[in-house]
Amino acid sequence: MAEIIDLVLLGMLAITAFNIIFIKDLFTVVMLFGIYSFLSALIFVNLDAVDVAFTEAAVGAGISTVLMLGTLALTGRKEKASSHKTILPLLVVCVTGAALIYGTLDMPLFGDPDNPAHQHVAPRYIEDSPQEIGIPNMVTSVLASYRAFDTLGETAVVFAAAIGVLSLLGLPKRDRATIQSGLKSHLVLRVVAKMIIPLIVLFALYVQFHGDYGPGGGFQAGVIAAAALILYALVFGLPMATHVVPPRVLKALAALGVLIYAGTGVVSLFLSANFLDYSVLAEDPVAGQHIGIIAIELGVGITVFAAMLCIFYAFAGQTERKNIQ
Amino acid sequence: MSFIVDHYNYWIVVLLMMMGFYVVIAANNLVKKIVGLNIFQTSVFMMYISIGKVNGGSAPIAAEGITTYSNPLPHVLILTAIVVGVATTAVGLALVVRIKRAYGTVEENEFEDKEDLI
Amino acid sequence: MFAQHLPVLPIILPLMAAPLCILLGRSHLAWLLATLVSALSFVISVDVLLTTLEQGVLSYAIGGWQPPWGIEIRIDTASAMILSAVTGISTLVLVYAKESIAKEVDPSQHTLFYTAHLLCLTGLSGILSTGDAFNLFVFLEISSLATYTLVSLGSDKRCLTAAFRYLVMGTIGATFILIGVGMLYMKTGTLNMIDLADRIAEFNGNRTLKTGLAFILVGVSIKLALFPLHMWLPPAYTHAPSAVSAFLASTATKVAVYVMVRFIFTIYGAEFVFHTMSMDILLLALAIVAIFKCSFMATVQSNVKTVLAYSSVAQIGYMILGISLVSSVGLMAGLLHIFNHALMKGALFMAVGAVLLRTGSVDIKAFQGLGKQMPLTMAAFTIAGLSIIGVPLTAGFVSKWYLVTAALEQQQWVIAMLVLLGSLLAIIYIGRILEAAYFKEPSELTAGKDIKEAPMLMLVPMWVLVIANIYFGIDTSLTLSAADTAAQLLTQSMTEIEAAQ
Amino acid sequence: MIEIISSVFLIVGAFFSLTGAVGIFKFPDFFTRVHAASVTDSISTILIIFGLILRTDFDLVAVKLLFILIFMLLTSPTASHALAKSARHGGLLTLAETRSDKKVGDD
Repeated sequence: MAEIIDLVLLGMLAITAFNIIFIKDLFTVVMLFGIYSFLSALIFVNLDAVDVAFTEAAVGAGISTVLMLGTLALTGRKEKASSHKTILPLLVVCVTGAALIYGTLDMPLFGDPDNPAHQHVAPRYIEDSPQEIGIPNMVTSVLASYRAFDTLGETAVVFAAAIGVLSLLGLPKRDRATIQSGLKSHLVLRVVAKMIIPLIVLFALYVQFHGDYGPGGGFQAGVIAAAALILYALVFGLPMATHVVPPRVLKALAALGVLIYAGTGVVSLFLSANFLDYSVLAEDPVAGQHIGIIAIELGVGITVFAAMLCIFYAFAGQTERKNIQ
Repeated sequence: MSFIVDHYNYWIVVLLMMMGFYVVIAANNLVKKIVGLNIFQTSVFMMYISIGKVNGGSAPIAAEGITTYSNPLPHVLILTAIVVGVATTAVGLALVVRIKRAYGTVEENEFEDKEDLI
Repeated sequence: MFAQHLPVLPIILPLMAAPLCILLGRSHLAWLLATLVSALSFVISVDVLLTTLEQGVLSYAIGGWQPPWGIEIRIDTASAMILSAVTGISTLVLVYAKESIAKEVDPSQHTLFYTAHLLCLTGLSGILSTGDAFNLFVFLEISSLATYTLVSLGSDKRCLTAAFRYLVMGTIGATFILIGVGMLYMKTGTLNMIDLADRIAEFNGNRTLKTGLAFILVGVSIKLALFPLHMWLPPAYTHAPSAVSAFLASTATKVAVYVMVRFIFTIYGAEFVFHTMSMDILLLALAIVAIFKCSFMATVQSNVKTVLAYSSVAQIGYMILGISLVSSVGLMAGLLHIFNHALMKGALFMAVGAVLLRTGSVDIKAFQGLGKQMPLTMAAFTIAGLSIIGVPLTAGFVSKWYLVTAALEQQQWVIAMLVLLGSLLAIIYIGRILEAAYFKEPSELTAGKDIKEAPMLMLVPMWVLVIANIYFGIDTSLTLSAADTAAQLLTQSMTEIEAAQ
Repeated sequence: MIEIISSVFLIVGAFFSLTGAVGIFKFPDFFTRVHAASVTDSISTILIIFGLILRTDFDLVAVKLLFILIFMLLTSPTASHALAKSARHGGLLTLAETRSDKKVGDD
């Protein structure tokens, strides 16, 4: 049954991707990309990767699509038809694809429990992490403890992206409250938005602190919290949003999150353990692990929230600027 | 036949990757290039998640009565990779916005005409 | 107290300093912090280098989780040597940058510049130190994202298209590496490099592993700008701010060369790459084409930064040539050239940046008559240029010498000749600039302007590099012993196999 | 017994979902299509989530499903409304209006 669902979803993905190649209307292309992202999130659920699906739905279908739409508002939605070279790219793609197919011939069987990938390192994560780390979600255990250095890098990447976007687009100024913006005429939208924004923030907090027990964690929580404010900015206008959360605070928050994460690691250094070894944070190593994971997830959540919102502000500030001109 | 059943997943994922890759290198519009890049990466993520699947396994969250779990390690790697992907997308799109402002176009061949290629 | 933690500090110091820069807000404080942290990292890296020369490989388990379950920091002599070069150049570039970016970058973005620089340094140190294949990808992306930002800070609008092209190519490269690492994991079940090496040795000629290697090599080749995948590099280095060009040209692509060395020699093993897959012939051919095509391109450019950018691609050709000779001496020459090239290209780009500051142009015409007007800058340019050509008593000579030796050792007369011929082209493109500077009257670009010597803050780091060029050209004991130890260590498996045959 | 009722709910829900999809393709203009799409959003969501709740042990999972339902009932009509309103605001006409315009034009 799972195979059939898998196959149907993959087929739908193929159709979506195929359409993206040929459609010239970029608005449609971006919408199709959102669909593509959602469909792949479904595949991830089907393949048991619930955390990944959560992230993909929040990021790919959420943030990425919003940013792409924001760009389209500035650059125009029509792709110009061109007699562009198509032979060479096609050749490159065929060669690369052929190489990949050649590589699949010796790949282990799909889903076979005896695959080498499931034999060597992974069993320890599955069997021992609930005792060693003391939390049931193995993805969180591996992410935040065994491979915490990767996640530190990931936080730095998000921070780097925020720095990049800030240096390219700059942040909107705060004192623009005079400009009429937001969806003034959409009364229903405003009322409903007011109702659900607190709910979204609440949900973000739930995801943040429940990530040890179920799917979720700092990254997803940060994105969801940012989404709540993005919704606010869309409905009530960017000036209002910058009034609620000023851009300068966001910049500082993004930096603070990285510092919290790395700082947790440095605390372990001072307690004469290795970098990011949380076992020394409390008397009991398992409790120490738990404290460490909560601390670094907080760091991730803060950085991701601030960075994503910063990036959105930067794009929205550009659109606003264009409207004034 | 069993060979196909055991590998079809990888093959379709390869097809998807290549469609994304084609959009990246063939598209003339910069926004579309970024969309292509995202499709390419998302498809690679699917390959990783396929590696992690164990038949009859369930999501890697410890619960009573479940003995077989899918492999959590590829999930962790892909969580990181998704974040890297969205970071790149954001910077890329910001560049597109600036290019539009500087050149007045986001079609690659149009601004190539405007600058002497080095 | 921190002695055992030294291997991890060159990564986390800049990583923590980057957000602090943002919190400080003021650009001169950010500059001070960035420079200090970078200098501290340099001191630590040199210390680590000396330790590796004495004790061999340093291993550090992040989070206290033993490899292969946790991520391991693993520094051997090769990584420590390049790490010292990277952190050293980064410090000098930061000292230099204060005056340089004052003119080239908008003042509101100075803090962001230092933050991005520190993030880039974090990424590069991470790549050099990590012992985990996926962790390497993460750090590669940190450094790349910071690099795109740095390139896009240039004052000319063409820096935007250059950065975009770099971003698209770089992301394709990174995704290829991701595919390759995925295939490795699929067949071996591990991501730790040493563990991977042990397990790969078990399957010889597996199709998935072969494809994985091909994808990793193509991905890394994009990142290191191996011909014909170098198209992103010349525009990026030409239009980036001079301080950024100086930093990237001497570190970023070199670190990518290191990644290639790591994947070929440590993970896959020379046996698999060169015997089973015969990659040496392909790499050799590409390296030679790169040397000639790009040296030739460098001779016909009028923008001096573009000349240096093409020269960088050609020099990368020499490094790859060293690798593809498949011998301990060849690899040593390649590693030596990574180190020495960082010294010379850093000095050259710094000199060009000084010229840009004073004349407002980097066209070759702007260099006319500068020999008299900016004597110290042009003297630095001359010595570093001689080093690129490979004149004796400069660092460039040493690495070329060992490259030729390695070729001759294998009776590859043709390759040895080609290396020398390549230097001839370098004489032409460096010579053109020197001719303009010393033997031509000022052109209309600079005529009538009162051109002063570059400020002290720019001259000092430039001359430190120039003196290093001469020092490492005369006293080769440190670089040679480091490169030799590194190469021995990397080719260990290879010699064992040869001995067994 | 509960299983059968749940199945009925699910099947009917799926049926409405399908009619919504068919409607999007078959209906002539934007506003009727929005109407078809909102069928999927409202009635079929309600049915499917009820069907799913019946299959749980009426524990935490059921509560979560209920939350999802409430959230969907809040957001999807709002989305349909905003969509239609924006379309109207942007000057999009219904099919009937377009036809009557034509008649005016013909006269």
